[in-house]
Amino acid sequence: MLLDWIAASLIAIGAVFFVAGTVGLLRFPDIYCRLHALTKADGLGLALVAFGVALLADSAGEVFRILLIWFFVALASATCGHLIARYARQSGEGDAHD
Amino acid sequence: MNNLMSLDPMTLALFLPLFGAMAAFIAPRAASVIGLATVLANLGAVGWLAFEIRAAAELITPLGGWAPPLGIALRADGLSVAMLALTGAVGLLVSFSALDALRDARQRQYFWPLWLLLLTGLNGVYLGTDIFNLYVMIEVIALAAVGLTVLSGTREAVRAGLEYMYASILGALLFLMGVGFVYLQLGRLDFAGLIAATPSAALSAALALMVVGLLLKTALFPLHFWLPAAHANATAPASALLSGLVVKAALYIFLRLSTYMPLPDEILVTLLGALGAGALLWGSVQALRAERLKLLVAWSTVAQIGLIFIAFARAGQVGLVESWKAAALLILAHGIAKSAMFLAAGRIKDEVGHDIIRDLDRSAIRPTLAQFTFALAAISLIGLPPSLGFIGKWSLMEGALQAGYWHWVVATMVGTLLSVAYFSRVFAGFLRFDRMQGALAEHKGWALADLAPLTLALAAISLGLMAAPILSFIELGYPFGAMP
Amino acid sequence: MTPDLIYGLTGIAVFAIGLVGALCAQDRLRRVLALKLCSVGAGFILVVAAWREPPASPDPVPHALVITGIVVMVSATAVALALIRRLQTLEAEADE
Amino acid sequence: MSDVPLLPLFILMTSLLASPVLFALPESAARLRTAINLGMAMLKLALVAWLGWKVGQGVVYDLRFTMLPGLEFKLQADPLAMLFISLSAVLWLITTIYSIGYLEHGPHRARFFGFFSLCVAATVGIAMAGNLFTFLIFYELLTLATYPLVIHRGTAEALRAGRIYLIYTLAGGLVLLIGTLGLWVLAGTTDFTPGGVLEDVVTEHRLAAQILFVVLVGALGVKAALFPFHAWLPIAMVAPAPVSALLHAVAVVKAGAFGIMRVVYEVFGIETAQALGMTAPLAALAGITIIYGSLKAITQDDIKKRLAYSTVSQVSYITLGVALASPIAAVGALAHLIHQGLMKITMFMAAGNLAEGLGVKKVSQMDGVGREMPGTMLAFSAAALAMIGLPPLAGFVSKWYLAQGGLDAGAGWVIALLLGSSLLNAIYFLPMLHRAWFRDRADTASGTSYRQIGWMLAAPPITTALMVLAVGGFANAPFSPLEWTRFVVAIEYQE
Amino acid sequence: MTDPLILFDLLLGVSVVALAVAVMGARDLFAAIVLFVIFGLLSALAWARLSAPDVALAEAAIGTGVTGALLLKTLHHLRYVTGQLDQFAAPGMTPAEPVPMGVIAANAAFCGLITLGLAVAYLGAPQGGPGFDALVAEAMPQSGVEHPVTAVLLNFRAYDTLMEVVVLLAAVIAVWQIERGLSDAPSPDLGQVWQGFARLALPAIVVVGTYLLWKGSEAPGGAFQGGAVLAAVGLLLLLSRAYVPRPAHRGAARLLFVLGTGAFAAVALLVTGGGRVAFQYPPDQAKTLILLIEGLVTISIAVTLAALFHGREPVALPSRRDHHDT
Amino acid sequence: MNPFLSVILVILLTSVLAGLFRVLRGPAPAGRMLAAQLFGTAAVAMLLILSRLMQMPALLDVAVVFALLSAVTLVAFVVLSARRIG
Amino acid sequence: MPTRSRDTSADTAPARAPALPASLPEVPRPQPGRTRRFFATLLTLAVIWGLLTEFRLDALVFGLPAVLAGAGLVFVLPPGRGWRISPRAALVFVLWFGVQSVRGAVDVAARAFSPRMGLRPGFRRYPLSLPEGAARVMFLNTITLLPGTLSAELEEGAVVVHMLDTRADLEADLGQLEARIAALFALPRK
Repeated sequence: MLLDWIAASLIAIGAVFFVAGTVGLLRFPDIYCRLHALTKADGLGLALVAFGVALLADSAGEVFRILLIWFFVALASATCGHLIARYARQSGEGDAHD
Repeated sequence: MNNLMSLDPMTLALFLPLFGAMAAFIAPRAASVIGLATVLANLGAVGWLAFEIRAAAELITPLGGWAPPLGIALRADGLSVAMLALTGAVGLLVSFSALDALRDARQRQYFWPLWLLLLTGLNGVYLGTDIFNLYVMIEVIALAAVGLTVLSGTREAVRAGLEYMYASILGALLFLMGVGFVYLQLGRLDFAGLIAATPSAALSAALALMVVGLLLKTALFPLHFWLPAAHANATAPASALLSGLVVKAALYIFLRLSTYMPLPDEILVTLLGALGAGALLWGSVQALRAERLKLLVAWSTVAQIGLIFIAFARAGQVGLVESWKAAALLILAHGIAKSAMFLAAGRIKDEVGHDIIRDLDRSAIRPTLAQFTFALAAISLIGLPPSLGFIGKWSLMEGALQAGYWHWVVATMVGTLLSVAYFSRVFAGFLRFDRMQGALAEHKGWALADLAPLTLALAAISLGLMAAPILSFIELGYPFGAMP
Repeated sequence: MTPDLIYGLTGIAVFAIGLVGALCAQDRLRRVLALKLCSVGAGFILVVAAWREPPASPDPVPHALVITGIVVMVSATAVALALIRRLQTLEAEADE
Repeated sequence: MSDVPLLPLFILMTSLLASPVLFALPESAARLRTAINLGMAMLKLALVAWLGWKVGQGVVYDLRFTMLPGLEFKLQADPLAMLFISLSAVLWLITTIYSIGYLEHGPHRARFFGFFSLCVAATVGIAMAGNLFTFLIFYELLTLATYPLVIHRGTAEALRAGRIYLIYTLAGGLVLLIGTLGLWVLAGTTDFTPGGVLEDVVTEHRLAAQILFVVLVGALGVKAALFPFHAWLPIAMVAPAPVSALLHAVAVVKAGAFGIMRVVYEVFGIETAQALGMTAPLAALAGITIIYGSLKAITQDDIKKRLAYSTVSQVSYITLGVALASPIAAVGALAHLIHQGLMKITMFMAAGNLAEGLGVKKVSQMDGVGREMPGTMLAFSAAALAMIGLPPLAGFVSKWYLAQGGLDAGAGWVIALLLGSSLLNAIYFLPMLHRAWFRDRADTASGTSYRQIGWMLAAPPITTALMVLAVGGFANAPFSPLEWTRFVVAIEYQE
Repeated sequence: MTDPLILFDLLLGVSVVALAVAVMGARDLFAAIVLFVIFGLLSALAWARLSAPDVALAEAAIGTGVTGALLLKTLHHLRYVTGQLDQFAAPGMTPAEPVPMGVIAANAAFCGLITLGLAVAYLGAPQGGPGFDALVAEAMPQSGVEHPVTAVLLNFRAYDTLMEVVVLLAAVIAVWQIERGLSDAPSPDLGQVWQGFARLALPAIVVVGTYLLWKGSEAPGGAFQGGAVLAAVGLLLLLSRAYVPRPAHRGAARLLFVLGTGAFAAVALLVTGGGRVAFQYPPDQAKTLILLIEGLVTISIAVTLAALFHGREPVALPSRRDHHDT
Repeated sequence: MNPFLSVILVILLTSVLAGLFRVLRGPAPAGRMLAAQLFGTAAVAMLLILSRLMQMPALLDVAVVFALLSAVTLVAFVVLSARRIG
Repeated sequence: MPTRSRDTSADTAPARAPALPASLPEVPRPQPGRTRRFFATLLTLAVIWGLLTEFRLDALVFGLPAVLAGAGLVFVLPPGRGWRISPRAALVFVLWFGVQSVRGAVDVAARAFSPRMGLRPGFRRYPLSLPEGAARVMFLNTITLLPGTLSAELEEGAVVVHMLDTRADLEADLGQLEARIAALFALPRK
């Protein structure tokens, strides 16, 4: 029961971070700042959701898969953030404010 | 351990071309040999099947041992064997002519695997009993056919191939959506389930979707937009396969479907006929205006498909029990004659160096036999006696008269006259020599490459004499052994 | 109101949008997208046909069919896109 | 049954099989081609003679092949067929000889003789067709085989003529197809049966039967050049002379007339046709065509065109004789089928010789040609006089019977018509004879002096002219066309 | 109170439709492609919601992997050929003139009409209606596998599946045939960060793809899902030019394309005999045979999908590249 | 628990849909790819929750695939677009 | 697969424009550690496989080839350097990293929600001191997860960092990170 509560809170906080990421995506002025929002806020949001769900998991296998998911999402998000930023700098797209 | 004799010819007709295609793809240098051997073997399998069908009227193989509706069965009856035989025989002759027509090594290398895959798909359609399976099959056909369309690699061919691709995929997807609705309503996909079904809104929607999809694939006016360019710009053997065989697959499915799921309303049947009449007129008019020989031939396909749909429509909804025979005869006749015609047109283009109708004349005497072949094929397509086309047209008009549908008779007549008009443009070109420059060379017009199209054209004419046995053959086991 | 109803209607709408797009779109690439929408729409209908109220497990056959449909569609897309690329190249060469 | 039941098929095959062989021969193999042509023509003549003998003995030949359930391909050799076959067999031989002479140095001989053979095969098929369906098959084949002959010269004019010809005749063929279908639907058979097959039907479906009559006769009327479907015939004159000869005397026009005969006698039956009230309008139409053709002929300067309009006029005698519904008129009609063929072929071959030998193509150029080419012109004159109806020549015999038939049928106007027609014939033929024999050859600047023509050109018209004299003079001899005609009429009128 | 999950369904349904509209309506082609990829993600979610994890897996693997990359590649090619690369926007090959409202309205009306018609038909159909549930359940014990979808794919309707692989084969042959003569534009180095990611992720993807394949016999997963995931490895290798196809690889590639189809067809044919028909695996060997087929088919699918992305058959590269490679 | 998770799902989906705005706005392609990335991450989160909610561990595998393959489209984008820079 | 060691930046240099400044010029050199890394990867993958399949033996039919193939990618991908991790440092690092990434997320979330956002974005260069290879990649990736920083590009011996607020003390933050990563990889600190 306690576990459920902890999981629920983790998931809820995770959702808040997702919302924050979206808000950042919409509000921040340029692509680099938005990248900050995405990589950090969404990354943490997913991590919280993942841990929350992992707490509720039925088997160790599931937990392992959830961890795997988290690990790769985090890795991919950092890598992709870097790639996009690099691309934006090289293409000059990052200079375009909108 | 494996007793090969327990193989049945239907399975063989499916797997032979498939293995052939794979072998031809892996070994491009030997592709021609593999291809020819496969096509011959396929014809053998079809012959065997025909032999069995004559005795048994229908054969069913539940693949995997799972009976429908869970599994998929292969089923052959007279009609499907006739279509298989058409495919096999026309395919063999086109294959022969491909040996000569495809001079580019690259074209040869890709022609064979694509054509054999196409053959697999066609055989699969004719043996299929499951509508989802038919969907997959028409996709196999579509991809292989598009590959063949763009074999020449010219800009026009690729552009036409792309249009063809769009139409093919869209047609297939409409069909798939229809399959979805059938499943929603019936929870099964085999033909037997369709026959047993009681009409409902979902089934009507399914039928509408599938029919529109098939009409698109078979290029019935006004959904024909993709056909002329695709068929006119492909290399000759590919054109022959596309016009002679590929279009027939969708027609065949339509024929099967419309007997298993009768169109719910007479008006719809009439509408189909009206579209057919429109195709007949529009295709003919375009053929009259076409500047290039192959384009003319392609437009004539549009017109002829219209005729086949008039045949579908001519006896009305109930009368389909009878009128499918006229349609089937016309399908067979068109398949043979049109492939002969495309091959001949290809030969003429090869020898003369162009296929502008206005500039055709006797100055190029070499493709005499090809021109003769073209004329013979045209006779069958116009529907002059005793060709198979004539027999088909005869049974169409006979049925229409009996049902009192004068309008279909008139439409057919107008179409026939127009076909005379547009084909005579070509004949006149073949025979004129007033603008000839230089002396006529002694003709060497008997190239081996003309043999295949000539055989086809002669078959198109002379099979008319065999119409009675053909008719009694295609009635074998139709459908599921009893008339609905 | 059940999921199958919602997604069934969704599928139909997607299919219709794709259909209209395939018929009306001018751009070659977009027509491919439209066709893909159609295929997804048809997939929805099949998956919905398989759906059963939760304790019951869904009908596996339509799932298999949709998977087949997806693979078929990706093949068709690849060919269509290859054609588009080739055609554009040929047209560009002709323009030069 | 006879000892050789397939005899009709053999006759058909002589020319049908000759055709592909002729196509396949190289252009240069002139001798071999000539040998095949003549050999086959003679073989056929012999077979026809044999067949005629057998048929005269009352042997019935009946070959059937089922094409569709209930629908048969049927060949039969009845006396009516024999009449037409004999004509075509005899004239094929003669025309072949003439063609060889005419064309042996021109281009595309293989093609020409191939289609020529095919054309004759079609004619034989038309003659022996045992039902309307089979008739239709050969009728269409005839169209296709003659088309390349018409446009043989390959000029723009020839192509135009060919197109008009093709459209007329194929449209006619199509209407015939409809008619055949209609008959099939109405009567359940398309067999040619003396007395007709529609007797039981007409009471119930009178209107349908009337429409059917119009459709069938109209369709056949295209080839028979019945007014107003005659326009193609004068245009088709661009064809080489032997082709014109064949078209007018044996094949196309005759096929139409023969078809009308079959339809009136053996599909409807003369009594049924009469009962339907269709014969009188047909007779009237024939009468109009006779006068119209003659009037048009007068105004033509081109020899072949004048002859063509003359054909339009003369062929309708046959239709007239059929439509009068009198056995005596029928004898005239059938006899005219033969007689007109002989007369017209003579004239066309003669005209061809004039063009070949002297370059004369117009009536106005004919001054004094009789002295340059006496043989040819004698033949021409004999045929022309026969055509006018000078007794006892061939034309007179048929006109005589037609007039008698007219009286017999109570149609007195026929006498006037025939007299008027003969007068018109005289008006357009006699000036030609006058110019040829009684005027001096003009010294034309064009300098068309006489060029020697070979015997292959010279002999055929003379031969046929002799036949014209013979069939008139010995009209009552056994096995003369007239006698045979009486035999046929007895069958058709079921006497 | 309604289940909030229905709210989620509704929202998802609406957004799927909205995305479809956006894909068609987006002025910019690049946007349309991105939207389409997102559309794919959302449909996968919807399928997950409809208890169709197999389908969701397939859509996820193929939709997010191959399709997006393929579309982007084509768009890039078009822009490259038409010299539009220096613009950010990708208005498409036809100039993007503003579409008249009338046309939009007509399209929308047409679209609405079709939807309405089909919806009426759909609502008339039995909901959660008849199906194969019972038949499948009955036949499962003889199928050789525990997961029904896999049983359907590889046993009950194996014929369809074989033909589906044939479609793939046809596609790759057609694509090799269609594309020719073009050499790839040079591609950039993705940098160390990417390399680090690739070293970790690519082997993991291989393992996960195979895991999906293995799992297919008893749970959602299978050859197609596995193959599509493995194909992503190929795609990434090709994109980062860690693997560059050479003419010498053609033969091997052909063999790999054919491998799955060939093995599948051969097994289907070889099991006949003794009264058995094609595809009728002997029950005691069914599992082995299915696993064999699945394994080989997976390899073929992976290689074929990667080849479909790559496009033309391997050709000799311009000498400049060879120089760099040495 | 379940209604709670459903609400979370709705929130996540709504948030993701709001991100769509970015894609539509453009005009630069990188911004659009960004939104696609957001979608990928959020979809993984939603799948995790759904797998819990529907008691369907198989959905975790779907999430694994999403997580692993989310980079593919982006890499394709970066590689292909970068060609123009070079 | 030929063990061909390539200079990746030179390899893909386009003709039309200067090469992308991607990494420090790297001299191709033989990689004696490859076989070792192959086995290391093999082992890791085997563990992953085992965990995924719950160590079922029958899964090895597919597992063995999969793990071998996955590990085989070592020979296909551009070679990296060998590295090792100090286990004790790793634990510390994970904890630290967790806290930092939460901080980073909270920071960015707060900015997103705050009406004024308080952004002053800009780029800063930070000279790299970590050697090439895993450590440097780790460093670059981790930068992105730290509060307010994002690794944007590598330039000659330096990383270009994007900052939400250029007023922050970049050197201090990254210096600390560098130190921790050096410890993690058991590198001698310069």
